[in-house]
Amino acid sequence: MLLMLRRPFFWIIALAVVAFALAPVVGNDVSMRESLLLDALYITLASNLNLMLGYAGYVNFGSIVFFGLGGYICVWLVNSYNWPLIPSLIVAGLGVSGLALIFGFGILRLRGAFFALATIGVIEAVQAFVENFTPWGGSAGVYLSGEIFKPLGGPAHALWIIYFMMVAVMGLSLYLSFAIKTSKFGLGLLAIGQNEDAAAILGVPTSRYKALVYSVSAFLPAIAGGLYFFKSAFIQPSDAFDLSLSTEALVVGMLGGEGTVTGVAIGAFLYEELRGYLLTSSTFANFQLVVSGALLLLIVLFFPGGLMGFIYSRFPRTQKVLE
Amino acid sequence: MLGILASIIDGVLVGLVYGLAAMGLTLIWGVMDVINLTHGAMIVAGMFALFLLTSVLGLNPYAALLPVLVGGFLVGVALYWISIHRMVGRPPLMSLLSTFAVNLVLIGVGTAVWGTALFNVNVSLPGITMGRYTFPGAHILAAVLAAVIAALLYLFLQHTRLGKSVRAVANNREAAELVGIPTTRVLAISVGLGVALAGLSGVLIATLFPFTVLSGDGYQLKGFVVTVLGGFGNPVGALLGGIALGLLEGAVTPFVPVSWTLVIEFVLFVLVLIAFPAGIFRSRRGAL
Amino acid sequence: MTALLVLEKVGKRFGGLQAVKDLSFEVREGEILGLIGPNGAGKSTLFNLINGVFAPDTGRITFVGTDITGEKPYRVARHGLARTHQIVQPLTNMTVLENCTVGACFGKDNLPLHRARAAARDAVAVTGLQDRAEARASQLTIAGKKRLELARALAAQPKLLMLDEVLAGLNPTEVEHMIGVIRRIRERGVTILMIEHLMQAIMSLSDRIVVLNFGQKLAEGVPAEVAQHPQVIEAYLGNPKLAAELQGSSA
Amino acid sequence: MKRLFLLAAAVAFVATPAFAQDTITIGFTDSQTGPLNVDSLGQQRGYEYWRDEVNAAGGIKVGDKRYKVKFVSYDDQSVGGRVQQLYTRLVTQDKADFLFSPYSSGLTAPATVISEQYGKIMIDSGGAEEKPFETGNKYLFMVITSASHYLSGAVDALKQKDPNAKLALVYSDDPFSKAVLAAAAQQAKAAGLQIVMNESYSPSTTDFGPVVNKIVSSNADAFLGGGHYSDGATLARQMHDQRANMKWMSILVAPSDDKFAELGPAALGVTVPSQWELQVNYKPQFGPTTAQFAKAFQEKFHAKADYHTASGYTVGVVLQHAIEQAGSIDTDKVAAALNAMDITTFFGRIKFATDANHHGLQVAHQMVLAQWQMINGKLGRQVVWPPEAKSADLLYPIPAATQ
Repeated sequence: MLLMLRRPFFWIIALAVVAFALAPVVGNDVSMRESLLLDALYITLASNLNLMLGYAGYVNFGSIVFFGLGGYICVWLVNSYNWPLIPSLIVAGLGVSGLALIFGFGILRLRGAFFALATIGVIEAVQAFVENFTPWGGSAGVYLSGEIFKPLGGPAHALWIIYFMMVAVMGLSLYLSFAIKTSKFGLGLLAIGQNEDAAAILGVPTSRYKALVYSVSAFLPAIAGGLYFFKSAFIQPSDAFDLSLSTEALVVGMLGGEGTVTGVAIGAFLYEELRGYLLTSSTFANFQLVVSGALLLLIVLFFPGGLMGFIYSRFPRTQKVLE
Repeated sequence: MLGILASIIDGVLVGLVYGLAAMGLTLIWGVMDVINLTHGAMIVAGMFALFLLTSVLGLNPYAALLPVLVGGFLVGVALYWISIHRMVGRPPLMSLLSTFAVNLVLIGVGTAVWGTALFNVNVSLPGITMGRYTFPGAHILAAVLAAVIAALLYLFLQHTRLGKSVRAVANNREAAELVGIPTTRVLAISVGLGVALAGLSGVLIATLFPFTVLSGDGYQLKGFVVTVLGGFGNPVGALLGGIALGLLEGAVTPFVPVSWTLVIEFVLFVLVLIAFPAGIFRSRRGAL
Repeated sequence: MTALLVLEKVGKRFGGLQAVKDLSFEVREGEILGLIGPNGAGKSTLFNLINGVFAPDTGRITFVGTDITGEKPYRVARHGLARTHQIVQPLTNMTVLENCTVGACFGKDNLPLHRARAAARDAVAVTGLQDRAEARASQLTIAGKKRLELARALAAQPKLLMLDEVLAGLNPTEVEHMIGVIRRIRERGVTILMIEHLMQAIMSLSDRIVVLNFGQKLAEGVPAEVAQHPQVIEAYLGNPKLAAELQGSSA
Repeated sequence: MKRLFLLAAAVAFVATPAFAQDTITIGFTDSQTGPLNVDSLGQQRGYEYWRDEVNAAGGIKVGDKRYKVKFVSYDDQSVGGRVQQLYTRLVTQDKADFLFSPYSSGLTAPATVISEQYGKIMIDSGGAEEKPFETGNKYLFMVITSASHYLSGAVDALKQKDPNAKLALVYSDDPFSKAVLAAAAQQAKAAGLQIVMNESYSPSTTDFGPVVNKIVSSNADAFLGGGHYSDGATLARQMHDQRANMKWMSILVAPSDDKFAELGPAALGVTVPSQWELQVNYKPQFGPTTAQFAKAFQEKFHAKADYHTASGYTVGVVLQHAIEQAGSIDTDKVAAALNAMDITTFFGRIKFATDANHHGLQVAHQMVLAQWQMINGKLGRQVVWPPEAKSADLLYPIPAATQ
């Protein structure tokens, strides 16, 4: 771990996190904060998905299940048992990770497209289940009262605290990606991603590693989900388990360059800013789907390695610095 | 008791149509390992083609099948050259992304033109009544047509030169190339066929239910379920998978609250995947 | 000499095909044991049974006194048993050095990452891949990939190295070089079990030979004995070229 | 470095403040894309029509000043996930003075949170569900009748026609429809009607075949349910195709759209609880009469006004009235004026609950029940309930489908 301190990339992440935390504070700019909060959320989701997709080579359409379940557990604990926010978040993270671990051993027997399909099945099944699950309000969801922000100093203050927590979760996600990538665990995952059979024969405990990374990749998104829906003060199944958000996280990873820490983060940042821009610009409002689709197609056709693939090939020395 | 029987018959009828809706998806998947995420949009294109052909040209709904077949094929070939050709042989995710991108464009254009309003094509055909239960004529005819189209596809794949080339490419692209099959052309034709099938199923579905620009997603999702049940690239398997899904929906509904059907459907889907990763109805190796 | 790997009455059936039947032999510490036999004799299946890709239907496999029958491949690797593949299986997008690091990390000694890198460098050097250490595996020639297979297995610091046709597809110069590498590995005290079709090479490298045919052991002994064994000659008569090689190499 | 640069770029295109004197900025989202786009469009036209009228008349009068109305709106894609981001943007960046609701309960709920967090008034015509109003809000006001009263008229009418009716309640599994039908179930029980089936279906359902069979098997002769446009219309068509032969059909939302006529014979006899119909005739104390509104709307949009446009328009009228009463655009003063409001518009009487646990819920407005009938050989809606507001007699039972 101490070795990481000597890598320049460690400090690049630190710098990015500090920049995120300070940027909206400087001008007390609330709308920038809201926009950056979503950026931080997307970076968190995409980075953790990247552990499965970029490292272990498994396409997980169901990554949003972690986010949604985390949100539900957290909101439920806060609402029904009056738990404070932090313990609720931790329980949400651990609970969802635990579920993912158990579940991972079953579903990770599948490979390639079959795994991808099964994860679509998982997200649909979980959403359909929660819609029928009355303790969580079924399809109507759960509403939090305005009172919940009192312990954090009222809504205005609470939103800042939540923002800083979300940035912290983003920082942890980036460090987690970085730490795993430079570890033995990460090496084993990359080997699985390249050729699972060969990896097994070389001694990589494939089933255990896959289930483990599935579970690890669930932890921070679950906490991010808890934060996000606590902030929203409202959770309903269609928002919590939105398949298109999962797909977006995949797209973001591919755009930035799967398997890289930097690329995925920048990809998430740019994607979310672009979507936000298209959504709110009067010129593109009616065509924002067309524009994002066309852009995506061009990138896929002509920059298949994603952003980092492009940067690495143009500036090979960056490979040494940017993971 | 009669109610359960009616649900089962209904399930088979709708299931055949589901099977047809999945057939294009599974054909492309089987031939070139590409999951075509524009499939849902292509089904919708078929629906709107029906709407335009019947309301503007005043065509009989079933006469729309032929132009949709031809048009769908051409659109499919174009789709191949735009978004799939460069992806063949690249990691499977890439084609997923490129077709996802085309899908965004298609849905975007569709919403800009039609909005997400509901469209309805009224088809009145005499139905068959059994006690208090009625099977609408359109359902019966759609099921029969779905079966006929599947049979034609099967004959095409088994008994024509081109069909055999498609199967050869599906089994082993390199070997097919070595024996002189123009694989690129065959791949383009397969995508054309897959999209044409999607369009045809769209036409048939639109004679049964009202639809919107966004209706495709649901059928695409059902297509995945059917593919898993029926195995890849196999038209007969797709029909059987479709019937299984239709039966499941029909037979489960009388016994459990309607809102639990989806839970059961998808839990079963995941379990079937884990238990039979190559599909239940798939008997032998080698797609098609 | 103690027995490192012991097979007792090992059998495996695939549908109607009895791939391996009642097979027993042992690999002794420090030797090179050659495994030969016509195509389809069950040689590669046997490798897959030993390192856990398939579980045998019958029989027992013991490695350094531990029963490893039916253990998962990664567990077998931990015991100190490494192998190469007949059809190369590189981790394509990783460099040569990273490929070997994976081998070293998850091999017998379960090394931490920084020590694994050192072991990987060593293995790269032994197999003569130093110049290509930073190249991606996908960029190597066939010969290079074959050597990478070997280097990667070696990096795991195995007690027993199983080589599946490492010489196939190489030109004569490359074969010479590879033979040299195998000799060097053996000198480091690694026991080797190798499948090879190149008769001359295997006859000269091996201390002992086991001959398989239709999944059964046909003969076992030092190369000269085996080459004279009437049943072996008969089995190879189906393939006159091989039979000639067999005769030639023992002469 | 690269990140800093990106951040700087982000800052540059996020920060473009808009400030204008003598205008009132009103923010909302609408569903230009996604499944709710039809219903949302009606509401949006109502908003815009009101704005154009007010501005044409010189603006809203505050003291001796006149404020023009400016709208800022974004596409929420019919997804709740974007709503809070967009409403936050409306408040913080576009400096909206007041907020209108998006369409549907599912999208309104997340939007109400922002209005409370930032202390902005939101007037709601798109979400009828009560829950967001029950967590102690200060700035929410609903002009429409809330979900639990949607079907009370239908239950009353049905009880009068056939006290022994057997009811099937089958509805979309979304917050609004569930709230409506939960209340209807209680009202039906209280009225002594028998409920033989009470189930929800997934909003993504496309084939109602098995559901219709189940309804037939339940021996029900009256149907109450539906949800939003697509599922409601599909259900109506399949009930007809499969000859379920209900004597009574009440479907939420879908039949209140004129496009419902496209279903042809399947539409005949279907009733819909409606916030407003062209035939209702209240005497407005403020704003236009129904006839004036309908005529002007028809001229402008070449489409018939329906209840979504009427309620959207009313949102504007209510805000305008409150601002004029308050003589200020200060949030708390306008909120006080809204709390004290009790007026009749062409949409009906408007008065808001003021107790903390239900603040802002509509307590005065009444819904009507409309039915699709043949009018001069064409399908059209008639108001059939309550009796004092009816424009035609209730058609009961619905004539059975013929071969």
